[in-house]
Amino acid sequence: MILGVLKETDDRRVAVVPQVAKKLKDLGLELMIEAGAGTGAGYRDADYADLAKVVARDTLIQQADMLAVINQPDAALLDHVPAGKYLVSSFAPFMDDSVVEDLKRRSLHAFSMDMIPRTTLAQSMDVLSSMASIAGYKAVLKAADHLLKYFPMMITAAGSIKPAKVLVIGAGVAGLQAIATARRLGAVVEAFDTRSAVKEEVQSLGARFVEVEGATEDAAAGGYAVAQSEEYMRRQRELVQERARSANVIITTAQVRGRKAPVIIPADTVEHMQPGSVIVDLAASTGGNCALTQNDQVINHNGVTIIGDSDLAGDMPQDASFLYANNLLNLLKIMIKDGELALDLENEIISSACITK
Amino acid sequence: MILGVLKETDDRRVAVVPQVAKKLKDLGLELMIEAGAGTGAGYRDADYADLAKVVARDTLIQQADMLAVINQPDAALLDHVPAGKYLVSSFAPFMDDSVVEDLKRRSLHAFSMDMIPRTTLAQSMDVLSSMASIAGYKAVLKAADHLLKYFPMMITAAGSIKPAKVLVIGAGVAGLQAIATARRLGAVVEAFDTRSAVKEEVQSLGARFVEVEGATEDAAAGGYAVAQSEEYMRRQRELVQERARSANVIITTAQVRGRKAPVIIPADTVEHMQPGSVIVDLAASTGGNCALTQNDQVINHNGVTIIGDSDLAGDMPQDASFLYANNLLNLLKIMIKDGELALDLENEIISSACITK
Amino acid sequence: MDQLIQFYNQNDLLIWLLIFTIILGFEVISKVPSVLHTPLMSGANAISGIVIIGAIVLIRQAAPDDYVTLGIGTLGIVLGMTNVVGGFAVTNRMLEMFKKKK
Amino acid sequence: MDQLIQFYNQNDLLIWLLIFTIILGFEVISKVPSVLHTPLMSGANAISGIVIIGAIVLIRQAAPDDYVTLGIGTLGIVLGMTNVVGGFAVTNRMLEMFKKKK
Amino acid sequence: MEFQFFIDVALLLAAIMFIIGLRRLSSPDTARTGNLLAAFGMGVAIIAMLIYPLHSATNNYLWIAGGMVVGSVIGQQAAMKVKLTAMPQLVSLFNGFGGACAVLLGFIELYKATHGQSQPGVGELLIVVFTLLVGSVSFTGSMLAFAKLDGRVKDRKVTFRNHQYLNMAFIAITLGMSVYIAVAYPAVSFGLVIAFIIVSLIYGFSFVAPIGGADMPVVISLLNSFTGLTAAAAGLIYDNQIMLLGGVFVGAAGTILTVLMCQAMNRSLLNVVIGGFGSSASSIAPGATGDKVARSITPADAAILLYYSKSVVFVPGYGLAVAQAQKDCKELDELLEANGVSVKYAIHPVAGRMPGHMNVLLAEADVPYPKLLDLDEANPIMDQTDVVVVVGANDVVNPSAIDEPGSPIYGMPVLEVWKAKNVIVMKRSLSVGYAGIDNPLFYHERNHMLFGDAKQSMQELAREVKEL
Amino acid sequence: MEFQFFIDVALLLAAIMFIIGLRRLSSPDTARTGNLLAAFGMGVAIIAMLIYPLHSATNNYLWIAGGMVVGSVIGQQAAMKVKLTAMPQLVSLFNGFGGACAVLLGFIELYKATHGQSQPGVGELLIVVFTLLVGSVSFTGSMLAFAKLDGRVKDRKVTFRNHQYLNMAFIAITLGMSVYIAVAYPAVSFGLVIAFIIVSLIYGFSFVAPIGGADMPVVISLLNSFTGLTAAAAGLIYDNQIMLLGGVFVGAAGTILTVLMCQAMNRSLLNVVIGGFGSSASSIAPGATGDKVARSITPADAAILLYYSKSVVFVPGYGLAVAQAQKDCKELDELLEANGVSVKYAIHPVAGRMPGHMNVLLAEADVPYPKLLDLDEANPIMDQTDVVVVVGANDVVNPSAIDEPGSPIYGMPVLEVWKAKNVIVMKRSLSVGYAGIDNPLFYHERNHMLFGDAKQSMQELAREVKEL
Ligand SMILES: NC(=O)c1ccc[n+]([C@@H]2O[C@H](COP(=O)([O-])OP(=O)(O)OC[C@H]3O[C@@H](n4cnc5c(N)ncnc54)[C@H](OP(=O)(O)O)[C@@H]3O)[C@@H](O)[C@H]2O)c1
Ligand SMILES: NC(=O)c1ccc[n+]([C@@H]2O[C@H](COP(=O)([O-])OP(=O)(O)OC[C@H]3O[C@@H](n4cnc5c(N)ncnc54)[C@H](OP(=O)(O)O)[C@@H]3O)[C@@H](O)[C@H]2O)c1
Ligand SMILES: NC(=O)c1ccc[n+]([C@@H]2O[C@H](COP(=O)([O-])OP(=O)(O)OC[C@H]3O[C@@H](n4cnc5c(N)ncnc54)[C@H](O)[C@@H]3O)[C@@H](O)[C@H]2O)c1
Ligand SMILES: NC(=O)c1ccc[n+]([C@@H]2O[C@H](COP(=O)([O-])OP(=O)(O)OC[C@H]3O[C@@H](n4cnc5c(N)ncnc54)[C@H](O)[C@@H]3O)[C@@H](O)[C@H]2O)c1
Repeated sequence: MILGVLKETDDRRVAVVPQVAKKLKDLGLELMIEAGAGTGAGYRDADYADLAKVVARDTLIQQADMLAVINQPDAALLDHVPAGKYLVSSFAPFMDDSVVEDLKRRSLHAFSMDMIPRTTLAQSMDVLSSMASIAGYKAVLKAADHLLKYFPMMITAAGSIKPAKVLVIGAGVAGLQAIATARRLGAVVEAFDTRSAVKEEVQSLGARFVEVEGATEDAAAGGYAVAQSEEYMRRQRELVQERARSANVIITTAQVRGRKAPVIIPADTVEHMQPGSVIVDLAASTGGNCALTQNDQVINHNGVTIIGDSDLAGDMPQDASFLYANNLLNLLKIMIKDGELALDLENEIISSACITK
Repeated sequence: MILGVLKETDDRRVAVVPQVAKKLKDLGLELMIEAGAGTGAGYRDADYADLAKVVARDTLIQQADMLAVINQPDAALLDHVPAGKYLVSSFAPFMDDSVVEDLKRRSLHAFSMDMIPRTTLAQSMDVLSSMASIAGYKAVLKAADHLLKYFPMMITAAGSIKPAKVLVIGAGVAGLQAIATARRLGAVVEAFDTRSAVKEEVQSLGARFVEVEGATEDAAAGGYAVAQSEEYMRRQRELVQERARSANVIITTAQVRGRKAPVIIPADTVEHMQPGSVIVDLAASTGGNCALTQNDQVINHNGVTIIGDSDLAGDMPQDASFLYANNLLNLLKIMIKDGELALDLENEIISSACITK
Repeated sequence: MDQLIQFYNQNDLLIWLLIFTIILGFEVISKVPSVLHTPLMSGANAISGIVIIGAIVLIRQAAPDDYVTLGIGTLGIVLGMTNVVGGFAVTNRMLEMFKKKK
Repeated sequence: MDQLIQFYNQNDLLIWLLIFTIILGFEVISKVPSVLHTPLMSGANAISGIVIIGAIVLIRQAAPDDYVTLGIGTLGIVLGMTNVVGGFAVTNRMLEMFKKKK
Repeated sequence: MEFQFFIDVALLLAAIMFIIGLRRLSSPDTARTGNLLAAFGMGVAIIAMLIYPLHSATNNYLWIAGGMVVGSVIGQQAAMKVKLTAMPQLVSLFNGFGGACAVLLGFIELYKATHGQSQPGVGELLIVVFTLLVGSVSFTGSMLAFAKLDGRVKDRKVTFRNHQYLNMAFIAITLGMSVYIAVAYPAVSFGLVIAFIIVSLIYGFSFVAPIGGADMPVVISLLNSFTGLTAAAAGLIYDNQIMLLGGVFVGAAGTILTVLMCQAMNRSLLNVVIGGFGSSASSIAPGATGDKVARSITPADAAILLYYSKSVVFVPGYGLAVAQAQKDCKELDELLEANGVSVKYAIHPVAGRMPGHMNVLLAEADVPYPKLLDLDEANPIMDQTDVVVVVGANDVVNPSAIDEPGSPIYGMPVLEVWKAKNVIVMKRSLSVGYAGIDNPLFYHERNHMLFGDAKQSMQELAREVKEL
Repeated sequence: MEFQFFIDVALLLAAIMFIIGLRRLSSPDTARTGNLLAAFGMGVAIIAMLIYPLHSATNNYLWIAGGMVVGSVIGQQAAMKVKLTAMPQLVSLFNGFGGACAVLLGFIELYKATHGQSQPGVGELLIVVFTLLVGSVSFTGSMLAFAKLDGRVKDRKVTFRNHQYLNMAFIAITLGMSVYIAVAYPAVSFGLVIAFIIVSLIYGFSFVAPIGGADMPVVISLLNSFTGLTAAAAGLIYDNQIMLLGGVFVGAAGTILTVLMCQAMNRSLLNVVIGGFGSSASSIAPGATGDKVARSITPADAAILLYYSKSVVFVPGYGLAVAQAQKDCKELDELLEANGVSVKYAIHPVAGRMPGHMNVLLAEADVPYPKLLDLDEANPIMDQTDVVVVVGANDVVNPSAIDEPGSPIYGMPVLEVWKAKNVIVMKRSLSVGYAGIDNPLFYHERNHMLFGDAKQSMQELAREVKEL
């Protein structure tokens, strides 16, 4: 079976890196990679030389049995792919389930990495986690770069500088990593989340948990946050507004799977913030947690910088590709036997990932 | 006496911030500030309202007795300034001493902040230190933002990531701050300097000191590095080359006061570096420590990003302005009595700073 | 009461000695890390095998044809000796893990 | 030699008692934090004032007109009593700083 | 004359050796030499008493020699062959022998007295009877303790309802008989003596019967101090100073030791002796269910285990983060390294609650990167590791992932800590981790649970290690 | 008969109280009650011996009462009035009194013997002579130790070259005279006795003379155990068990204590006794020059100072960074906070070698930001601070910046730590910092130098604080 790795559009990442290519070959797979696919991530075509055939895009699409691409393939690409092929990517069917029908119509077999359950066992294939982790780290670096101030406290001969106050909203994987990174840089960190279970996790990273009482919990949602009541949202907005006034940096990661992201920071909160502050909105692609967020843009509102970017992982393509490739490898390990597909649809991971079954 | 604060050109900093304006008034000074001077640094004109007259540039130049501006005033500005006025800025006479003649010709009295001795006593007025410190911090943030990898070590379900290796060349104020910041972010840090005295300082920050034996020392140079022999430079280049091959990030701060910066990283070293690596050259304005550095530009050479920027302090204008303003305040404290100039030319600090005496 | 006083007067040194011995017994065992509880117990147990001396004295003073005494005494020696030898030996084995490193 | 043996045989219990007392003295002082060295020394010093008992016995057995003995004995009592009372009192003052806080 | 003097001095020296020996036995560094010193003292005492000039000595050295050889061989063999885990029962057995020896001595005295061979006074008789009574309890009690420890007797089999009352009755009967024998003598028949001995022996069983198996070490220590007292009493019978003082000394030391052992278990002695089964549960791991028993370990024991090992691997988990114990862990690491123990950290990829969680913590504590091993580096060295310390980790060290195909985490690579020679798991209870599944590691034979908040446990470990 | 028995028992109890009292004195928690118990025991012993039925007792209670009242008042007053710092000399004085008491007892015995009032045997004479000799040394030795400690005598004034040989001669002479008196008796004149006493008294001075002032505590402890031995000897003279055992007990305990004190100073006893001045220098600050003397402090004393204070401020400097002692500093901080001490950090703007250097370090050690005070916050609270601990800082706490107009740093704001009630400066020597100028703080009257690497000193402080 031939696995083909496509070059991404508008993304420097690549689905397979040389270190992992070796292990894929050990699974019995043959590899093909589009020329220049890894360049943006710091992997030269030469690095793949002994491991994969480096070919042109069209050849690859025609010859490979299975195509690996990180970003959801657009219609233009799908139109090129012959029926019967396998696709591994993230299709986000929970946002728009028409994608499944479309794929079925095209007779393509699709595995969606973002449908892999968030269980302990599936951790090693969980691209949401590995990418969110990078995003959280990067969010803090971006914020620190845009902030007009120091993060750490500094008592110097030219005056004493207070540590930056960082507010993290949503303490999922990205949020926790943001907390850890901000703390590393010396900021005073507070965090919010609707799931009270994460309180302990937030504290385990040395940050303060800001509690809004009365959050709706739903253990059945498998760890994902559930939508909250109006009253709760109001009280939360109030508390956030109060905290935001003193925060120098706000990093928002609050998402509810399959829905628009909740708006937690309305425009007038932003107006109350000190000039020079920074908001990094990782939920930008699903509407943003801040009312003023423009997806994929950096705007300045009354001196407050608002960075709307949900794809920060793409900004650190080398490690991001390495982690993604490992996730892919681990998924393929349970799908492939001796170089051929051997799907066990009883397996919870495979049955979740395979959206066109 | 009226102190006038000009808006900088191409720089978001401002020489006086509201917190310090108050203290300047306590010295008996009257204050004037150019409209919009603080905006870029997060200080609105309104913030100065009770403390200074906010006026237009021309009015200010005419009415103020003493003008404070951070960056060296260009000829265009100097042409406007009436004779007999006092100027406080950084004139870098050690780089080009014609500036002194020029000022004298114009009958301007100039105090150069960068001529203040680097003694313990003068620390509180030492803008070189306060700005270099910011530059060191920012250099690491820039590097981390451009690096395609994580800084810290990460053992995750999607693979283990090694910590980034950071090499700091020149462990002066900026270099030390860079070391501290990189260590905070979890990198493995090594540092070079020709002054062996800083070895202990480097180690006191938890980094490894890479020693090149045989450095020329000159204690008489007042703490500044002296030019090194050719043989020494050759051996150093070799060692740097060897280290650079494994480094993910190089931050260079090596400067020799009054001369072109030594070239420590030649082009072929850069070519040996891993793709995705980053070089931040803080010595860019004096020619750069890396042969390929382009001042004030970010270039990509064979996958290696080279950032040439000697004014990183300007990138964090809020705190930079605050620190600069305090330095200025501390200098004026020894120059002003009851609101009027009272120069004690016996005072080492004043006599060094006053370049037109 | 008189008997008691008489007894004390006859044996005052012995009584002081006994009391000091008890205090010593208490003092000697103080702040023992709990890992040493078992070896210490075992060592103390071996010392309590001192009772064997009674059996020795008994036999040494028995008539050579007093087989009851000799037999029982010898049994006593066997038991006591097992206690003493086994006790110290097993303690020693327990303590092998504390051998100094290096 | 014979004298020694005789002495031992007459005083064996006393000798055991003395030896056990010495061991007790050693045992009792072990692992003392160095801050307690001075108070401990001071307390031990006060106890060594027990020598005053000698002076008491001396006076109690002196003839009422034996002024040499009485005078010297009384001086001894003054000295000894100073040692005892002063010793314990000063130890107590030293130890005041160890009063439990709170 | 001179000869006897030297022997007297030798006996004094033997006594001093006992004292110093036991003293040294109470600290790990000197324990071995202490034991040897005490043993040497015992040798001196025995030899001294073998050659001591006794009046009317017929010596009968052959009998003595025979007995000594047989006893030595038995003791030596038993001590050498016993498994490490069976040592406590062996000590109990030995102690019973000591008690039995005293019983025989007392028996002989009463035999002689009731057969007209001697006419002891009330005082002497009281001493003899005391020897018999306490010796008997020590003997049969130790035997039962041995059987219980060895698993030969199940607790419930030997206990009656309201066993305390039975024991009280025994106390009353034996004491009554003791006094009667002493006072009524010479109007005492040999049969009564036999009856007294039998009742005393039964009381010994009955005394130990209601005490739970887990409390046996305390009981053995108590019985050991009983044996010491009988030796002292026998010393009075034979007017023998070293027996008297040695016995009293061991009696006192044994009593304090018993109290210390109770304290270490957070119990009172009374509670142990009459408490019976109810309380014995407390020494078994909290939450132990069914057949599986998780053994717990005290910080002191864990510290020794760590201190005397060559290589230690810490396995941090989410609990380390919750307890914020990273710096304390580093401190313990440094202490161990300073004592020549090599210390590493094995980081499981999903330990904690976010990718790299453990890295963040350990970087905060300044653990050098080369000490961190990932899964692939750690597993191969597990079997050469002396002690693995699992600090607040659970799912990532769960053997079900490897050998329980039905488990929700079956197939996930985990840190195979159970391959190490010893495992210590630090957590607050036996409760589950994130994945919500039980962890068979806790019940593994080489595992010890160190219960408590990880930060506190770490600090206690450090304190104990410093004391070694 | 009965009466005497009760007194005997009381004496036994007194002896036990001495033992337990001293035992409790060796641990901080129980020390006070231990002292009281020992004092109570002493009271019991004295009262018992006051009423003990003695044969041919004339009692002379008035004399006794008078002496006791006078002695009590003196002792009590002296103990209450003495300054805390002068306590060691007072102990020395008291010890000397005890020795003198023994000398008087011995003198009386020899007075009687040489005036035909008694005919003691050789053994008794040896004991008396021993009492006299050792008591004399203890008496005059303690007096000299007192004078040295009190600063009344300068070391050099009382020492000769090769003083050891002089002392050896003294030993030979006094021993010779002792034996002669015992053996030649009754051919011994009262004059010889007087001469013997005088020589012994001089020997006492000479014994202590070469020992440096800093070693005096050890010497006092040694002399104290001498006094114990004389008490024991006196117990033999008067055939008094409690004196004998009490004296022996204190003698043994004092000896061990002396050894422990030497160990704590890393010296051997021999080294102290014959070492003389050579070694005493080690306890004086290295680098002290001219008139200025920097007082050094031991970690133990520094720990007490910290433990019993209400507020502590750490002043970190470049030395903290060099020693990488930030985490140890945080640990000490936590220990102190746990004991109710409020701890802050005063950060000077130019401390270290780069702006914010101290912030970096303290953030690494996770010191919460609110604990950090900058110059403007710290200086106003200095005078309410009990102890300021300067950790490897120098220039930033240099008072010359304020009161020495010629100084290169004159005019720089510094942390005015000398305003605090106590200052402890931790550094390795008295050498200068970055600015290369001398620091008068080191010689300030309220300052104590704790010499050594900051990391090690911090760890020692933490260890000592834990022991309190
Ligand atoms: N790494 C990731 O990205 C990530 C993200 C989300 C979830 N997860 C999941 O989290 C789990 C991680 O495994 P793990 O072994 O690290 O943790 P775990 O399985 O959740 O176990 C943690 C253990 O720590 C103990 N603990 C908690 N607080 C403690 C304290 N103060 N002192 C001592 N012990 C304490 C708890 O036991 P007691 O209550 O008995 O003390 C608990 O059993 C995996 O199942 C993983 O899939 C990982
Ligand atoms: N903050 C900045 O940006 C900056 C930059 C450059 C220079 N400076 C200058 O550096 C100075 C800073 O003042 P400071 O008080 O922090 O430092 P300092 O005056 O340089 O004194 C540091 C002291 O630490 C002691 N020390 C060194 N290693 C030690 C160790 N391992 N353990 C214990 N003590 C140790 C040294 O004394 P021993 O040798 O006796 O131990 C030394 O006297 C100022 O003069 C300042 O102007 C500051
Ligand atoms: N089993 C494993 O090992 C494993 C690994 C990774 C993640 N997970 C779990 O998966 C789940 C999802 O993680 P994720 O990072 O993808 O989450 P996510 O990106 O879906 O959401 C981010 C966070 O935002 C929070 N949030 C949602 N609405 C909010 C609101 N209105 N206000 C404040 N916060 C709000 C959520 O509670 C969540 O913590 C988590 O429970 C995580 O623990 C498990
Ligand atoms: N007294 C004070 O409190 C105080 C405060 C700040 C700085 N200073 C001193 O001022 C001096 C200058 O500091 P700076 O940061 O402005 O220095 P700088 O910017 O002039 O130089 C930066 C560093 O580069 C090093 N360097 C020069 N040539 C090199 C080469 N070829 N290879 C490697 N390294 C080379 C120098 O040694 C120096 O450490 C330092 O000695 C510093 O300690 C003193």
